[in-house]
Amino acid sequence: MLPTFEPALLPEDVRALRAHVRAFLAAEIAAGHWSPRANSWTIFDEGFSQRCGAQGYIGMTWPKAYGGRELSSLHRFVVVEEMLAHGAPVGAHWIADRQSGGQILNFGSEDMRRSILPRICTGTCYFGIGMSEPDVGSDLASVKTRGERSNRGWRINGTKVWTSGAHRAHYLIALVRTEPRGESRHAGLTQFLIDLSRPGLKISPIENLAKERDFCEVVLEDYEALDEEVLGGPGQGWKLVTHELAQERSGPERFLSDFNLLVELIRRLDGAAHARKDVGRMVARLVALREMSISVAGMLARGVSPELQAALVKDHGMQFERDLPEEARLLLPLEPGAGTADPYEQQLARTLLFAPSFSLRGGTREVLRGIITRHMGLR
Amino acid sequence: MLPTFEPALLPEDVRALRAHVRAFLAAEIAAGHWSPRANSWTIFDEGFSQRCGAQGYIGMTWPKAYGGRELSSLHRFVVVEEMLAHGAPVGAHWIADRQSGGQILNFGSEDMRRSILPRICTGTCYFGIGMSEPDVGSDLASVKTRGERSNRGWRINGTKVWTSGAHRAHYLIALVRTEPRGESRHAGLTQFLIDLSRPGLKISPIENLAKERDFCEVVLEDYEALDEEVLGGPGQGWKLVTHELAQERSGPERFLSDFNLLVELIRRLDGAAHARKDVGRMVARLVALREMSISVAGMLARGVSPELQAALVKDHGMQFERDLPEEARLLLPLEPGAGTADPYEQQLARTLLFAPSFSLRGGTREVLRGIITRHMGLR
Amino acid sequence: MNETLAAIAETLRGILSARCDAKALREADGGAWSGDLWSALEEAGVPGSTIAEDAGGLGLGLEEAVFMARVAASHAAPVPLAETLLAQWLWHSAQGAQPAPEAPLGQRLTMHIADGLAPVAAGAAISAELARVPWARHADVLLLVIPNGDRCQLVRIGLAATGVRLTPAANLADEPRDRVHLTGVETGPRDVRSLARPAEDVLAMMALMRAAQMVGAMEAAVAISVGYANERVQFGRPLGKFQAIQSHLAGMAEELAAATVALEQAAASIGEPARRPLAWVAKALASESAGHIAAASHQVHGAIGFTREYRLQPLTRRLWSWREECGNEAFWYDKLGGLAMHNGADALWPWLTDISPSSGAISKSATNSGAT
Amino acid sequence: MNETLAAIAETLRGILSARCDAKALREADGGAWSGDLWSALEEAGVPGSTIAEDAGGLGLGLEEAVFMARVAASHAAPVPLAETLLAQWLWHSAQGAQPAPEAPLGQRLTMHIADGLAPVAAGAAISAELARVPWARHADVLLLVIPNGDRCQLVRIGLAATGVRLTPAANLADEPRDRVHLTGVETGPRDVRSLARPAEDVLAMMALMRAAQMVGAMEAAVAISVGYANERVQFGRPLGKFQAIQSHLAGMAEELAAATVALEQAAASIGEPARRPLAWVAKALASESAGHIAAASHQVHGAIGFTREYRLQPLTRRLWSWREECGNEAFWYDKLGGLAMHNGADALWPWLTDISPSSGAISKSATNSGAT
Repeated sequence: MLPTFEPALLPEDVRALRAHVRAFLAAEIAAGHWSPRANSWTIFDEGFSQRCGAQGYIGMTWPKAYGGRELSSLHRFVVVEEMLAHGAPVGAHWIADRQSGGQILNFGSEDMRRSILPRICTGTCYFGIGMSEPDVGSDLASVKTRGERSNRGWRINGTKVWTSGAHRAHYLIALVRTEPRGESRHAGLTQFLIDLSRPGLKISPIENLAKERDFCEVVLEDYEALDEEVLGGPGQGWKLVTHELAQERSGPERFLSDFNLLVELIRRLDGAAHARKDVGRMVARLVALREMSISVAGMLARGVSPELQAALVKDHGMQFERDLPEEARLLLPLEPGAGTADPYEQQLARTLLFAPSFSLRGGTREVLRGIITRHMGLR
Repeated sequence: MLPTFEPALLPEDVRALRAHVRAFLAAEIAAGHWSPRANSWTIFDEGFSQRCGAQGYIGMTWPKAYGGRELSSLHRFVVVEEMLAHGAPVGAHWIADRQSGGQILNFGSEDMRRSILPRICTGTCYFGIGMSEPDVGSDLASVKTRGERSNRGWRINGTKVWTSGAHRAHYLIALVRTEPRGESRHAGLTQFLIDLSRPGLKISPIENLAKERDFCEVVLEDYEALDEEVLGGPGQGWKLVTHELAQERSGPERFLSDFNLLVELIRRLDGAAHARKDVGRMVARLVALREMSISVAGMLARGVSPELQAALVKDHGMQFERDLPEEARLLLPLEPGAGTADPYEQQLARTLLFAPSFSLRGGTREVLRGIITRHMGLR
Repeated sequence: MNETLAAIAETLRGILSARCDAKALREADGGAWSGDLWSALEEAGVPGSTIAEDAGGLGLGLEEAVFMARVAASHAAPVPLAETLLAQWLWHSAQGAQPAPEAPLGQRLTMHIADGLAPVAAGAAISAELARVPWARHADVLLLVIPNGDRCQLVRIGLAATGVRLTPAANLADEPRDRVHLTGVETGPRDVRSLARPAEDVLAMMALMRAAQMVGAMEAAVAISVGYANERVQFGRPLGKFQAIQSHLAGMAEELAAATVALEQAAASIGEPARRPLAWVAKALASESAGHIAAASHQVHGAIGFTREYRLQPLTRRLWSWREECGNEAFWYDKLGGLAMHNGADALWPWLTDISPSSGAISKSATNSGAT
Repeated sequence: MNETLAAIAETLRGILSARCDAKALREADGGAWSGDLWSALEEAGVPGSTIAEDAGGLGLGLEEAVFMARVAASHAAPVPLAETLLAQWLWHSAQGAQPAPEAPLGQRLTMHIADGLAPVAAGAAISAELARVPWARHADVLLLVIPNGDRCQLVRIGLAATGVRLTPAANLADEPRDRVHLTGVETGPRDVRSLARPAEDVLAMMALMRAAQMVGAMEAAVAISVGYANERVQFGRPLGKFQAIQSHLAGMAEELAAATVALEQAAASIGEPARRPLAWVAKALASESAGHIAAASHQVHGAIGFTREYRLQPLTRRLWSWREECGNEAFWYDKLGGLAMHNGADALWPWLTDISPSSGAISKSATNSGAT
């Protein structure tokens, strides 16, 4: 009834893999390719993604036939956590590696797998998420984008929104209503692979309050999808999107987004005694969150569905991420703003502006808490 | 739309009144009658109540004809806040003074007023609250205690619970269903004056987790009430109980219950620099809460209904009361327990055990928050 | 609200609602000066309203200034109104070396407490580097506040003068917070006045003005959130029907109410030195609530609130900035806690009752309240 | 959960569920010794299970001890099981002056770290006053831990010996926390052993046992709350249908999960000195969560939870007590923060990856983790 988090032991060869990633990242930073930043999984850097691809850091768990390395979820976990902890700009390949590639592997056609997965693995093919719509947030079953049968396959009309990086991505996987809403809200939904290079699409970046253009609005106007671009089969959309969301919720980005702020805070504090207790609290919470997250990765590696545990880590991790800048600003007060060269000030300003988005991705708190209590046996 | 708290100016003669109360309380403490304690409004002390009555501190706002002094709500506010801030054992006369007397004054018969109010004012007549029932908490409209017409008036059967001090009180005012529940949940309810010295009652104290016997269960078995013991008229119960709850929610006990703990904490801290910030935060919150509470008293004095403002002060004040012991224990750690002579340790232990009850009285947080958002224009 | 304040509010709202739309705010974010808005405010006599009547102003006090700053901030007005109102009032409260004829201090004012400077002789040249001076690039005059024991010196610095150089910087809301370099800037005898208040009082007043702005911005954020919760439908019901959303909104209302009451009682007693800690309380509570209310507003809104085009972010970015300026909650709580512990356990209750403006004229026992 | 633990859990639950009912707990609150319960535990070999096998025990380790303490606490078992299990284990891990024949330490044990005492010579008489010694009045032996540089001395004190006097005291849960007065209590050569661990390690182990008890009590409190939310109807619907209640319960589950994971990883690596900070994390998180979970459980329950007859209070009163014992969260967070800052910013991430038992055998870079 109460959630259990079985401990996972990282495979022995993870030690070498971790050392490899650390050396790679250190060389990247030393070469001045980028500097560590909080919330780095929203930063789009094609060059970095290609270099990650060359190292074999993308699509690691997929079959070798598709460019993968057939490693475990625990191996992928270690690469991802090292990237995030070092504030590396993983944004370009992020969605493809975390969720879209898996959808294609599990539910796409063989052609789709052969044509797309290897390009994801080389860090040259990027994805956006096509779930949300202007009036559809957490309540995904109410999507209004419609797909109708056409001569060539399907004609899709509607508007997707909050699709990260769609203006720079190659594809998105869209959740579309292909049958009128009936008794079951979850029936009649279908996932499509949308090729962003085709006609019938209008993509407009949406500026966020941090003045970055990460999210997009994607308007589909008579977009033509082929039958073989349906994932998993018509009407399977709800099952597929649930699978996709579990992937989206399970990663260490749910508590490592602003890890870099904690690092720079500790650097600037320089041992200040007044901060010990609060720093220790943040570190303690991280120790537990990371262990919970490893346990989730272990469940994935064993083929167990971590729906409850993933929701729990995400909600708890999100709280940690939101608390961190608020703790920092009280321990080391300053007036945050643009144009400072100090890493702590930079990370604090960036994190304060991004904090409202921490709870947006992968479902709101209420959705997550509903999942948690349902599993706890609340009727 | 947003709540406003008009500032109130205490009448000029309040200054003398306050000095009078302070001198009285200082003399009480010096005489060793009692020592200041947190949550003192649950402490039953008949002698103290009688001495308060002799000073004219009870029923102050009521007509002189009934033993009152015809002073304003602001005068009463000052007396009450001084009592609470000094941790005086006001429990015996508390309910009668705060709410039951007012119900009788406003909705009782002239006979009832003449026979009961003067005794309340002398501190010799005490009341319990007869709202809750074993399966009825916040949802008062679902009370199951029933009143049926009888030869002499009404025959009442049912069980009331959480009635503070019923085993030591003379009366309670009970909310009773006198007509079957129909379309409107709020119709068919009636308030009765219940004389606890009559037959047809079984009163059992309920021990609380602090091992005090403050709450009681009162079983009414064919209790006979007279027609003239109906308050306001049959079917008026919902209106009356709403009025009573507004009185219950509006007082300074909603943030002063554990004031004494803050005083003893400051004494024991002895200027410790590490505690400055947190002590300052508690003081700042108190400054604002007290001003809000005075504003509510001012509204009562002007005859304006403070439903929104009272709910807001109660919910916010309750949060303050619950935070205070938690802050204290981190600033001045100790292992709380029984049998210590140190005032700080005593107050901390007592407050920790009583804290769960802070949110019980006068409606749960959800009920209060519903009132607040309704007034804010949430549809 | 009294009649003067009601009239001011009506005038201000008329000016602001027309001139603080999304386009105007976006231009200001980009560094443009909101000249139209400022001219309209000047035509209505707002920025000069705290100038003494005999110097051509309306002679309004700080209580009214607090109110105007609050209303302006509820529209995220990108102009130095709070700074101008306070600087004008301070200048006209101070004694000049040569009292008459009264010369205007300036039009668009900013101010800064220069803790590092020693009092200057009239006519002396000033060199200093001042960090994060609000609106400096758009202001014509900087009022420099130099601590001088239990008084302070007010020095008028024309920002177009020789020896003044700016390095632009901004807060999270893109409000200018420039670095001002003063190199041998000359001051005339009319440029220096002496204020019979310690610098920490001036800091408390600056903090009070920021608290006023925060309350204004929080009021707007709460109102927008309630509106959104009523409009937006999710799972077939308006958001506002969900208990979790109700809980967010009620919590916001509670914190806002406490911050507002704290602001109003501090503003009402700003003339009483013994009640100065009320300004500390006001800034501290507003600063702490600002974070909670900004976070809860965004929580209620979801993704739309995170976009630049939506009207929530001009308010929340200001809240995240203002809570740090002129002392954040940790700074003022610390000061207040120090005072409470200095006064001692048994003085806490008498202090609480005396400090409230509801008690009327303050009694002797509260006169220790300024010490820390 | 491995098989040993599963078997232990079954045995324990069988004993506890029959003997920790409301009546038994009320009698223990009143000061009575729960002799039946203890005898049943002894018959099952539980209290002696951490005695070395060659000394007649089961030779279980601290990981199992942690688990047993957790299960016992989920029934609010009013006996010194956690203390006995740890004291036995420490005694049998230490080197005696005369290793054989192995003498039993005692039956019902308590322990205390005497920071103020200097190491004693074998056979010396001890005088000291020890505050808040758990269960002293019901124990037969007190294991005194005397710091001695990077080791410590373990001294066996028979509580029936001449020169021992008790003043009863208790925690908020009415568990004995007595004051023990030692006046020239004599110790024999077999009563003193030397443990190759610093006293701060022993404190961390005591803290870990309390963390285990807290996790057990929190598990029970959460389970009771879920059950109540399913049963109790309000406004025509079960409590659990209300979003506010769901939010309470989900928040409880999250904190409990974090505290449990922290406990389990600390218990799994209790033998590795470099991972000792995991015990600090476990006690700190459990202590902080204890307050939140106790408050939320009461919030879900309303008035019924505030009564003594309801089964929530034996758990929550223990949580309020245990969180302060063996260092509260402020104490351990402070220590951990000191370590993190001592290690430095760039060491934080490697430290985090190394400290986790998931990394397997610990690498060199984490060996500084014991320093503060």
